[in-house]
Amino acid sequence: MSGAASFLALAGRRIAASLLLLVGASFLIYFTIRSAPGDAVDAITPMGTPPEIKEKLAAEFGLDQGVLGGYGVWLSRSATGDFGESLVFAPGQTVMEVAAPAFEKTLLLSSGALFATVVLSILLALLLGEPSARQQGLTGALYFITSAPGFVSAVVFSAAVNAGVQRFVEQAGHETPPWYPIPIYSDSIVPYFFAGFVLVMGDGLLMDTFNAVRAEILSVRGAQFIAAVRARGASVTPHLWLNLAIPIFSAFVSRLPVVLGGVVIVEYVFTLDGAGYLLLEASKQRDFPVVVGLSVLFTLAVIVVGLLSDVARSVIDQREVARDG
Amino acid sequence: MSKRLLRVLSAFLLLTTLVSSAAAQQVFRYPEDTRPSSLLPFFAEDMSAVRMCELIFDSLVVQNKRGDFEGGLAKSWTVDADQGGIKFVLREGVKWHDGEAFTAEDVVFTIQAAQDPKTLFNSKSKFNFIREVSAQGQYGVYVAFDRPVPEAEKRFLFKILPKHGFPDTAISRKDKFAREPIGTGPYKVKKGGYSLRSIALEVNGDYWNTSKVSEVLMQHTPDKSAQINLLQYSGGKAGVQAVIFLPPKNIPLFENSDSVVLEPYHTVSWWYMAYNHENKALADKAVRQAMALAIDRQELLEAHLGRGDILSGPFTESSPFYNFQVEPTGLELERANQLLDGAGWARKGDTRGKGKLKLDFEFVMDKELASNQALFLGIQAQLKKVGITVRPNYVDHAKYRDQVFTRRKFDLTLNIWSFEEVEDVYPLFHSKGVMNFIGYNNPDVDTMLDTAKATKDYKKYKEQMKQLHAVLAQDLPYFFLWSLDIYSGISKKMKGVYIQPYYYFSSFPEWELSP
Amino acid sequence: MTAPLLSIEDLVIEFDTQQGRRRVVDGVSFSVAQGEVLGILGESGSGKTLSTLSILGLVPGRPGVVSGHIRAHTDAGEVDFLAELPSVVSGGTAERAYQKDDRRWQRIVHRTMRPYWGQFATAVFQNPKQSLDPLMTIGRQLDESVSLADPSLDRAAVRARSVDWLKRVQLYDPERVAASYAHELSGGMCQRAMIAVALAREPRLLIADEPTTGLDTTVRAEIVGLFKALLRDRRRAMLYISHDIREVLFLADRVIVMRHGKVLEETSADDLRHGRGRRHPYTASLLEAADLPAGEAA
Amino acid sequence: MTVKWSDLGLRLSGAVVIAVMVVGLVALVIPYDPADAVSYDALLKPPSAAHWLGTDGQGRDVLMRLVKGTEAFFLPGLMGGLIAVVLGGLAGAYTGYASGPLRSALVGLLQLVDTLPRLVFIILLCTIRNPSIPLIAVVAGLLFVPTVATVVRRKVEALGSEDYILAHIAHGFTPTRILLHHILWLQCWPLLVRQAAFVFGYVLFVETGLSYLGDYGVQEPDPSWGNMVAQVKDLAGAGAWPWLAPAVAIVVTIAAFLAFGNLVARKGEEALR
Repeated sequence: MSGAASFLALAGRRIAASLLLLVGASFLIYFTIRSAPGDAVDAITPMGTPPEIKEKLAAEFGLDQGVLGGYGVWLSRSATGDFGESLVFAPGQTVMEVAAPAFEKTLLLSSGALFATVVLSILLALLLGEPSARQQGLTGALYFITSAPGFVSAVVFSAAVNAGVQRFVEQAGHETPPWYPIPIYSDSIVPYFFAGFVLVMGDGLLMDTFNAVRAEILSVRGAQFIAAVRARGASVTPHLWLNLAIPIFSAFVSRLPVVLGGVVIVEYVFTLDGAGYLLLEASKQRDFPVVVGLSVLFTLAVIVVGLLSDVARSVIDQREVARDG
Repeated sequence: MSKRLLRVLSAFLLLTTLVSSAAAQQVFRYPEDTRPSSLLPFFAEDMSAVRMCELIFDSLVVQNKRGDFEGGLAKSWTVDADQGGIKFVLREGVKWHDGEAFTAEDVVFTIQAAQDPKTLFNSKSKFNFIREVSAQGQYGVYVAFDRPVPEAEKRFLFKILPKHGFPDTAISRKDKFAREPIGTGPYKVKKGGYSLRSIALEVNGDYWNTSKVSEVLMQHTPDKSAQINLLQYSGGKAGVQAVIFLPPKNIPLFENSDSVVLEPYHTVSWWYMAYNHENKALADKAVRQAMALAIDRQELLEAHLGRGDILSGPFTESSPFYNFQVEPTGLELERANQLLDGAGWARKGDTRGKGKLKLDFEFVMDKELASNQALFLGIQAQLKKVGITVRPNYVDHAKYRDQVFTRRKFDLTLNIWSFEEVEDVYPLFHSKGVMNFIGYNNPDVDTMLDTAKATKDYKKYKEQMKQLHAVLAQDLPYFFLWSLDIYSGISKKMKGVYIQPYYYFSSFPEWELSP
Repeated sequence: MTAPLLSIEDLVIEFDTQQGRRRVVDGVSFSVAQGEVLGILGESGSGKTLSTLSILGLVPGRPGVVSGHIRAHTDAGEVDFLAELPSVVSGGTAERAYQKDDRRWQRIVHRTMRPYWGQFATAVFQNPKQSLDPLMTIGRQLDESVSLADPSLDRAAVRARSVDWLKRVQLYDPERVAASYAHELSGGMCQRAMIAVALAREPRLLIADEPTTGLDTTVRAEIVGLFKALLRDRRRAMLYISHDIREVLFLADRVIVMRHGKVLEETSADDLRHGRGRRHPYTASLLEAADLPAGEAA
Repeated sequence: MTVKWSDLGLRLSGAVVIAVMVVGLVALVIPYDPADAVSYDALLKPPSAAHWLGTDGQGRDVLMRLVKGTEAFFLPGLMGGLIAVVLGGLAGAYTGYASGPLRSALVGLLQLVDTLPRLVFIILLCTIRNPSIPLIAVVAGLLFVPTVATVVRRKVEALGSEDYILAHIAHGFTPTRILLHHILWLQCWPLLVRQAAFVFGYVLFVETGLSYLGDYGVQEPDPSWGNMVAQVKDLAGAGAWPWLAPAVAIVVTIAAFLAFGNLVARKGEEALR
């Protein structure tokens, strides 16, 4: 069958599936948070609030309908692009007003960090190819550095940086930088760099990615056609990267959800005002419109990246189209 | 540090200094554990919001450092002879942040809005005593009560809202005023200063009183260790000048610091361990007393909360109602055991029991109360010694309120009552009290509370409260724990610091930030 | 008879395995003249593939010891590939062999070999599908070889020559083939394409390592025929490695028979065909298996 | 005869893995009542002969809690790994081999799970049901099913066309047998091992992370490495040993497990090549 047609069909199917996916994910999250004991009203009304006030508030928050009914309403509304208003976290602001900017930051942070991780992994994989005294040593060290839980490395890291800067400022008489001391949220981009650094180093992400990338590189290097390319004196590089592009990209894609999860902790420690922070706070306060809205954004991001990888794959590798079509 | 490292670091520093916008001078930064839910005073449910509103809004009456009440927006006031009403004379020439003039209309509006049934907020009941409010000319307000009210001025600490800020008296918590408040206070929200986790205020140029610090920046920083970090290096541009509450464990860090002072302040709030009286075993007074005797409050206090006063009743020692005749009980394990044996609670293995009942309780805790866990662990260990088992159930804030306050699914819980000024314990212990979540029902206490409520003479009222104190200390609806000396960590750059125990920032205008 | 294009002198290759050191090529010597076709006959594991691949330095894994000489007459005059490999590679002791890391050895080999790859010698392997880059059209891979062989050409000319090559390996509708990927072609077609890619590089020596294995009989015949046709002009020499004596006899001028890493005998193809001269019993058995005249046994 | 370096790494990590297992098993039989361990006479004592790793904010012996803490995670961790690998392997094999609506449905389901913001989802679950490490382990395991499934699927798809698989089909093996035995078991085990090790580590990460974010992890007084490390929050300036020891333990354990899983897997892959 012709590549273009089948590719279009593929894309069509994928997009249809993605919509289903969104509905499914949003329902799952909606259901979970609505079935959590305690609701937005509890979150804001202290002891002794007269019950009638609580009831009126519940009605105002749309907590009076059941879970299914509530979801129905939510779905029909959000189909028109209206994801409702925040109840507790930022009363009166629409969910997207609050969520979109935060999510943008988080997406940049996590994809940036992940990208860095992948690049780093490639470099390391090229550097630490085969067993040898020195390289085994390095690999071992890497295992230890990257096996620290995210927040531990974050806490240790910030303590170290602060102490370091202080000492340095005393020694060199340099004026203190605007981002010091960390952790503090400031409009400066620097905290995001630190957060990114910790994301890359913490929670074994780097090691995991490194191993995956390394395995891919080795398998392609070992392939017969590479030997053939060598034998005819052509340069191996283009063939190598052409064949590595897809596996590496999918290594990126498959890890995005993990990183988007880990970002919650990092944002908490570095007090960044990203989606992770928002999600955590909002779910504590049972601000379900915000939580569900954000989750939709998360899902969307993962889906879109997934789509991209599929497109890339079917463009680069004709066999895929043949298989899926 | 090696030379090379130094060079690299300096390069990095220079770079980042260029990258990021230079921080403004004269900014007072402080971190908050929780994010202000709303800057609309009615809906300022959490303390972080209360503190913010204190900087943005004014009230008719304010409490000064010495604790007596003086004029805020009200220049003076006169209470009717029969204590049935009060007349305020307002300060003239006061301007709202948007330039409009402040008049009596605003005061009237505020009270009417608070009483509007469509305005839903928690402390609505605070306005119940007002029968009618009317403006008398531009700068006069008369407030009529539904019954005689002693020391009425004390009830006018609520913040005044601008009439022109709202379409009508029905105010919704979704009103954008909650993000773009208009007050008469010393500080106003900076342009674009309101963001997800930080709120920037700038000094209000035409404030009727002077205020020295030019900018205030609130930063939501849930991680205590981060707050400590920021105070430790408060020299840095991003450092903070104050941490509202320093956990005792971190205090040693600053005890002889050359950059930070420890500012103690005494809140009108006390800690308690609540018994659920609907639980058959806990309904037995002997059990409650035994527990009280088995728990070493002093030890817990010192280990986890630093300094404070051990209490014997539902008042702080600074309160006029505290009865010093009643001595707090100490640790008496034998007597505890005797009491339990006497009441027929026999040891079966680790846990005492009688018939089907066992002294095995669910201890529900609110995660938002940080020291909860540590305290529980101590209590659990101590109660085990007298054969009482307690199981932890550690839930987040929303779940806690639902489970404990609404559904009352708990045996024991640990919490704090905070009061703006003097304690009013009626709702806590009266069988019909709105805050009586422990199902406490004692006819004698009920009658005492009712009579006290009826008394007009403040002296008598005081006496009745003292008696109540004695009774409750015996009957133990709660196990009354302590009131704390709380410490703030304040940068030594701050001068003229005085902390108001409840509103915290009441005297902030006098604070000074030396460069 | 000019000096041989390539002469191998007592080549020894040993591998370090868990069981210790295995000698897989044991003092092999042979040579190939310009334009000559040398058939290397032997069952799998006889070391024939290794000894020839080592010519290209494409030996997989990491050998413990490589020693001997691989002399090549290149444009640059006579070179000994192994002489250029440092001592770590040839004749290291067991311990040193273990410490030696593969990447470094690979790098060294590649550095020494790169100038000779393609333009001196190149190879065609078995199972052709895997010899072609799955993500590149046949055309582009062919273009690579062509433009390497003659850098002066511009894109159009290159493509023209590529298509021409596809014609020469008797592929019908060469344009379509050029535009298609390996997975879209049959095994036979792939091998033809592969041969085109190899020859387009204009090497002086072509090493065909069991190029027909895994193809069905009719296709094998076609491929072998194709080789014959392509080499008729005698412009390049070929090492034809196979376990199929018929193929070898059909193509080769001279034949060497290998077993257990040793050369059993070396003889002219004609003698074998006509059963002239004395035969090593193993060779004889091979001939009988293919019911060809075995000649008198030694 | 010198030792291969990869073997050395394998032995070291293997030793740690075994050590953790042993400690975990020993912990099961050590009697420990957290309530008895509390002692207000020994708050935050630095390491000494009596308390090798010092005591924490409750005067409890850190070493003891470290040991008992092992019990808290290592079985659940393995369980999580197992769940991810078994379900993931089966799902991957099925989606890689089969076709039709059921496959598409399964793929959809996997994607659905994959798109959830993991940590937050776990947190929400932990507010509904009281957090316990088995819960966390199971959820973490389930959340990793898609990851494993995709890897396996690719492998299956790649192998599907290989001659010897075709040969097996020709030999009349049932597809199920070929999938489960020849492909999953014989071909995928290295990557399954690698994934299992990673998930095991992830469970530990999640538990520590949750404990830090506000005690969504194992609940005091029960010891877990997570809630021990989480003490870093309120111990600024009060001494590091109560959280440093478990932090180091976590790092070493996870490093060892990742390394072990990975080296074993690599050996397997070399064998397969």
